[in-house]
Amino acid sequence: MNAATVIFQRLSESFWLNCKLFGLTLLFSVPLGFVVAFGSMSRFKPLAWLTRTFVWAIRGTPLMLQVIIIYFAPGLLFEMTPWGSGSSGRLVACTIAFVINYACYFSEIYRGGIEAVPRGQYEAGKVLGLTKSQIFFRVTLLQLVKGILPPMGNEIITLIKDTALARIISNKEIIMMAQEYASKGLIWPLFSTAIYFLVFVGGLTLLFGWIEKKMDYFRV
Amino acid sequence: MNAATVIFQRLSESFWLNCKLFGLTLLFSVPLGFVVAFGSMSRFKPLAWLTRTFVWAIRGTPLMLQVIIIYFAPGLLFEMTPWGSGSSGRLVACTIAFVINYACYFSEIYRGGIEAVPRGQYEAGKVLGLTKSQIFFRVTLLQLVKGILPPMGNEIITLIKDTALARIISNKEIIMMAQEYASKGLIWPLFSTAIYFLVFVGGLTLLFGWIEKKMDYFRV
Amino acid sequence: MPVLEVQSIKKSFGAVEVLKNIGFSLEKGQSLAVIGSSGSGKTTLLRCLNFLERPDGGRILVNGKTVFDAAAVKSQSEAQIRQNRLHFGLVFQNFNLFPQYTALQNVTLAQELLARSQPDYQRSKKAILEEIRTRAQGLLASVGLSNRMDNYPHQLSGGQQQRVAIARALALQPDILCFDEPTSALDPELTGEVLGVIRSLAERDTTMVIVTHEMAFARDVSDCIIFMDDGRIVEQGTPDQVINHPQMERTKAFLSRF
Amino acid sequence: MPVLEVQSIKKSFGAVEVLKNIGFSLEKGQSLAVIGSSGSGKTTLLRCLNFLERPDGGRILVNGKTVFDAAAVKSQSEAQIRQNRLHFGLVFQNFNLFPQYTALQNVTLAQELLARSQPDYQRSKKAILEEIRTRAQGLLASVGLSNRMDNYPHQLSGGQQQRVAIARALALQPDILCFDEPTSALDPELTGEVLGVIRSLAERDTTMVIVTHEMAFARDVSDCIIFMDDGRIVEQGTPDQVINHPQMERTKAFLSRF
Amino acid sequence: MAFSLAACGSAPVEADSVPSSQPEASQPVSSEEPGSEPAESDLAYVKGNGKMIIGYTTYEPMNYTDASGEFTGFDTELAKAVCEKLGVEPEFVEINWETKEVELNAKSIDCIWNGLTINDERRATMELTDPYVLNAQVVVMKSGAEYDGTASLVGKTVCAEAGSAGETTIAGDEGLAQADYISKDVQTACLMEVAAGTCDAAVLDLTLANAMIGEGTDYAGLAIMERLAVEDYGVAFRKGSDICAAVNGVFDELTADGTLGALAEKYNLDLAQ
Ligand SMILES: Nc1ncnc2c1ncn2[C@@H]1O[C@H](COP(=O)(O)OP(=O)(O)OP(=O)(O)O)[C@@H](O)[C@H]1O
Ligand SMILES: Nc1ncnc2c1ncn2[C@@H]1O[C@H](COP(=O)(O)OP(=O)(O)OP(=O)(O)O)[C@@H](O)[C@H]1O
Ligand SMILES: [Mg+2]
Ligand SMILES: [Mg+2]
Repeated sequence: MNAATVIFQRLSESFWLNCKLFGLTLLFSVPLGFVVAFGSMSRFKPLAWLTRTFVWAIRGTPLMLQVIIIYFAPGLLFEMTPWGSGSSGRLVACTIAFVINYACYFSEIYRGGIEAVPRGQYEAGKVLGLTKSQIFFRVTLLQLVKGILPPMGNEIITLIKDTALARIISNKEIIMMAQEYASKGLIWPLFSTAIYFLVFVGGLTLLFGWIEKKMDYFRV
Repeated sequence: MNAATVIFQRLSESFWLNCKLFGLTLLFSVPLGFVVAFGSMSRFKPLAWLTRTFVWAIRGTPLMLQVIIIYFAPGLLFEMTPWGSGSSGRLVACTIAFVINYACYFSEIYRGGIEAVPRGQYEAGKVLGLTKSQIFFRVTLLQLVKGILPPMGNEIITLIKDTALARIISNKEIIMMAQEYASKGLIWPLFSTAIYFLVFVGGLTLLFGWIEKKMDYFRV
Repeated sequence: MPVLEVQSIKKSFGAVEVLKNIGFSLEKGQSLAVIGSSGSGKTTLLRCLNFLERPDGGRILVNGKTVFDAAAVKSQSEAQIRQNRLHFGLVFQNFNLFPQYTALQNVTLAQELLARSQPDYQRSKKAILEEIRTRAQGLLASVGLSNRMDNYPHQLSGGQQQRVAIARALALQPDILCFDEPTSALDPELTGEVLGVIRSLAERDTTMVIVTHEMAFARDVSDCIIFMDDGRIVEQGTPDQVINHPQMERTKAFLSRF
Repeated sequence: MPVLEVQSIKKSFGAVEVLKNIGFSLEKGQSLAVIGSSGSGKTTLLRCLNFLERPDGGRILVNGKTVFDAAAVKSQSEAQIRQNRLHFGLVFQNFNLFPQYTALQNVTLAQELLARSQPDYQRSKKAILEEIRTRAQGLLASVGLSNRMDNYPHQLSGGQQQRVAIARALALQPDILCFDEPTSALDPELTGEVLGVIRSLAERDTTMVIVTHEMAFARDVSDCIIFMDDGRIVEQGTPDQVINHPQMERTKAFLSRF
Repeated sequence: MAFSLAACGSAPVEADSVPSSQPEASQPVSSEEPGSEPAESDLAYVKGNGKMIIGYTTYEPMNYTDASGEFTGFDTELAKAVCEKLGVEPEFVEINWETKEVELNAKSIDCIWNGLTINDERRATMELTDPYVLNAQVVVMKSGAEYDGTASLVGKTVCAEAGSAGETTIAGDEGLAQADYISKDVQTACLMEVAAGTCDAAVLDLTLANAMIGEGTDYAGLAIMERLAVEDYGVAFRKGSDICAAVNGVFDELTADGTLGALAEKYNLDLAQ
C-alpha cells in the first residue's frame, strides 16, 4: 500500500466523523426545531419570550463558541464533565452543540413556513370536520415542507461545512487530519479535502433539486 | 487595575481584530462581489463558466479550509510566503480568504438581485435616451439595493460570527483570547465573548432594519 | 319547522361589537341572500354559523336541535363541535382548495377521513372508498368539471376552482350550504359559471345562505333577503320587498349604489 | 412630407420571421392604430421603431431623414442611436415607471439628465431645472394628475400610473408617440381615464402610433388603421374602410370576434 | 555552567560579514544536508528587517501574559535581552505549535523560542541553539488519580500539544502509546482538558507544570505523577541559519554576566548543564 493510498484512507476515515456529526445533527435538530418553533409561537407569553431570546442568543453567537462552552463549561464550573474522557465524548458534546444551534436556525425557518400557510387552509379543514392532527398532517404539512425546502437546503449545505468546526474540541475531522500532513510539509491532502466537501455538497444540491422538482406538481 | 479590568481590556483588544477583519472583508468583498457577479453573467461563455465553477467551489467548501490553504499553501509549495512575517501577515492572509469567500457569496446575491430588476426598467431608461451608466446608477441601482438588502443583512451577520475562524491561523481573536483564560481554569471570559457578538449582531440587525425602513418609501 | 334558526347572536372583537343581536330563520329548501355594505358583519355571521368564530351570545338551532348555545359553550367538546359543524357547508370567498390534492381528492378527502370512524370501515374499506369516489365524480360532473377531476387547483381557472370548492362542500351533504361572496375573487368573465352552478343548486332546493354583492343574482335566486348594516339586520323579506320596495332609509341608500 | 416613413422592415427571432416587409407612412398630426391578433408582431414593430430591437432589413425615416438603415447599421454609434431614439416616445403596456421616483421626478428625470450636455448648463443650471420642472407639472396637470405629482408609483392606481407614463413620454417632445396596448394591464374601470387622455392628445394633433385591442377606441380616435397578421400588413386605410368595410377575409375573421 | 560546544560554532559571527561568502558559523555539526543552507546570510536578512519575528505559544512560565496584562516570561525576557545584543527588535507572534516548522520555512517567523525541546528529529529539520534550560516531560493528572506507571494509562485518554515533545514521548512510550491520544493546539489547553475531566492525563513540559499546577496556582487540583524524560530546551532557527551561532555567542555573554542566572532564579527554572 503506497503512501497516497494510506493518506486517502485516513482522510476518508476522518471524513466519516464529519458525516456522523452531519447525520446526528440532522436527526435530532430537524424534530427539535419544531419543538423550538412551537415554543416561540406559544400563546403562553413567557415561554414564547424565553424561547425567542434563547434562539436570538444562539443565532447571534458563533457556533464555535457554543461548541467550546458546551464542552468545557461543565468540567470547569462543576469539576465534573458529562462528556467523559476520550474521543467519543467529544463527538457527543459537539453534536449537542450542533443540534441546539441548528434546531434554533431550523425553528425560525419552520416558523416562517408555518406562518406562510394561509389561514384559509386551516379553516377549510375545520369546516370539513377534520381534526387538528388531520389538518396538520393531511392539509398543511406538505405545503409547509414545500415552502421551507429551499431555506432548509441552504442551511443543511451549511451544516456539512460547519462540521469542520468539530476540530475546535479536538475531534479529528478531515481538515484537522489533512493539516497533520501539512505540518509535515505535505500540502496536497489539504487540497483533497475540498473534494470530499464538494462531492457531499454537490450530492445535497442534487438531492434538494430532485425533491423540489418532486413537489412541483402543486403550487401553494 | 484589577484582574477583571485587565481581562476585559484584553478581550476588547482582541475583539478589535474581529472588527478589523469584519470591516476589511466588507470593504473589499462588497465591490469585488460585483466583479464576480458580472463575470458569472458574462456573455463570453468560457469566462462565465469559469467564474461560476470558482464560485461553486468556494461556496461548497468550508471557509476554514480556504483560510488554511491561503495561509500555508504558498509557503509549502514555493518555499516563500507572500504574507510577510508577524501577526499582520496572518490578518492579511485571513482577510484575503474572507474577501474571496464573501465576494462569491455576495456575487450570487447580486446576480439574483440584478436578474430580479424587470427588463422593462432598462428599456424604459433606453427609450428615454439615457446612457447605460445613467440607467445603472439612476434607475436600477437603488431597486437592486432594496432587493438584496435582506439577504445581504443575513450574510453580513454571518460574517461577524465567522471572524472567529481567524484563530485557525493563530490570529488572536476574542474567542482564542478567552480560551487562553479558560486554559488557566477561568471560564467567565469565554461566556463574556458572547456579549461582544450579541451586541455587534444586535447593532447590525437594528442598522439593517433601519435601512430597510428608509427604503420603504418605494416598492419595486 | 325551520331547518335553521339563529337566535340573537352577538359577537364582539375586542371593544368592537360586530354582530348585534342577529336573529332569523330559514325553511328547508329555501335560499337566503345576505347583502350589506362592507364591514357590516356578513362574513362574521357566516363564520359564526360554521363555528370558525364563537359568538358571545345567542343560540343556533338546526332542525330544532340546538347546535350552539353561548350559555353552554364550555360544555361543548372539540368532537361535538366537529360533529355540529357538519350541519353546515361553507364555500369561501377565495376557494381555499387544498393545493396538493387534485380536484377529485379535494372532494373526497374529508369523507374518506370521516369514513374511518365507521364501524365496518376495516372490513369494507374498498367498497366505502369506491362509493365516496363515485359520488364525488358525480358531484364534479354536476358542476361541469367531469373532464377536470385529475387536475390540481393551480391548473384550474378561478371559476373552476370555485366550482370544485362547491362540490367539496356538497360532498358532506350539509343541511345548510353557506357562500361568502363566492364570485368576488373572480374575473368578471368567470363569475357567470359559478353563479350558474349556485342557481342550479337553488333550483334543486338546496338550503343556502349566500352573502353576495351581486344584487341581480340575489334577486333572481333567493327566496328571502336580509339587509345588514353595522352588525344589525335592518330589513328582511322577499327579494321583491327588500330590493324593489325597501322600507328603510339605509336600505334605499345602499341599493341606490347599484 | 410624412413625419414617419417605414420602409420594408424585416425582423426575425432565430428562425421565426416576426416582421415580414412592413412599410407604411404617417403624416404629422395623425394617429395610426395598429390592430391584429396576438403574436402578429405589433409589439415587435413598436420596439423596432424605438430601437429596442434592431430590424434585419429596411429603413426608418423621420421627417425625411433616415434614422435607421439596416444596410448601414454597423456605422451607427451608441450615441447616435440614443439621439435618434428621441424622435420616438413609447408608452409601455405595463407602464414601467421608475418606482423610486415620484410622478414628477419620473417625468423630469430624462430631461434633467439630457440638459447636462447643454453648453450653458453649469451657468444657468437653476433656471434650466426650474423650467423642466414647470413644464413637467404642466404635463401632469394635462393628464389630470395635478394633485398626485409627489406620489410614488405604488401609491397610484394603474390608470394613474399609465397617465404618468404618458406625461413622461411627452416630456421629451417626441415627433411620434407610440403606445403598446396602453390599457390592457388595467382593470376595466380604469381604462376609461387613460383612453380619455389619449383621445385628447389626438384632438391636439399629436402624431401617434397606437397598438390596441380596443376596437371601438381605435375607430374613434385614429385617422388610419393598420391590420397586421402573421408579420404582414394585411389591410390598411381609414377606420371606416378597415373596420366597417374590410376587404380581406382575414380582417373580417378577426373583426368578427368583437 | 557551560554550553555544549558540540551544537554550533561558538564564535559569534560578525553582523555585517559578507553575505555572498559561505558564513562559516552556519555549518552546524548536526547538519546532514549542507545543500539546504540558505544562499544568503539569515542574520543579514533579519538585521535588514530590523526585527526578529519570534514564534511562540502561550506557555507559562516561558511566554505568557500576567494578571496585569503584561506580556512576560522567561523566554520573553531572554529573547528581548538577546535581540538587544544583536541589535534587532523582537516581535512576538503567537503561532500554532503544530505548524511551527511550516511557519519557519515560509519565513512568517524567524525563530521558535518557546521552550522547544531539543531532539534529533528537530535537529534534522531546524537549526537549534545550545541547550539553555533543563526540562522533562511529565505526566499530569488530577491529584487523587490512581497512577502506577504509564502502563496504568492504557485505554485511558491522554493529551499533549500537537507537534510537541510530549506527543513524541507518548508515541515512544509503551504504555502511553496504547492510550487514546488527543492533540491540542497549546499546552495549557491540555491542563484544561485534565481539569475539566475530558482527558485523564496530559504529557507536557515540567517547566510549564511547575509554574501552572499545584498549591497556589489556578490548577491546585492537578499534580505531576511522573517525570518521563529529561531533556534540554533550545531555540530553533531555519535550517542552516547563521543566527543560531550568533545567539549561542550572546548566550555565552549573558551567562558570563549573570543575566541568565538571574532570570532562571526569577522563574524558578534550572539552566542546562
Ligand atoms: N378577527 C377579527 N378581529 C377584529 N376585527 C374583525 C375581525 N374580523 C372582522 N373584524 C371586523 O368586524 C367587522 C365586520 O367584518 P366582516 O368581515 O364580517 O364584514 P363583511 O360584512 O363581511 O364585509 P365585506 O363586505 O367587506 O366582506 C369589520 O369592522 C371588521 O374589521
Ligand atoms: N425576444 C423574442 N425572442 C423570440 N421571439 C420573440 C421575441 N419577441 C417576440 N417574439 C415572437 O414574435 C412574435 C410576435 O410577437 P409580438 O409580441 O410582436 O406580438 P404582438 O402582436 O404584440 O402580440 P400581443 O397582441 O400578444 O402583444 C411572437 O410569435 C413572439 O413569440
Ligand atoms: Mg366579508
Ligand atoms: Mg404585444
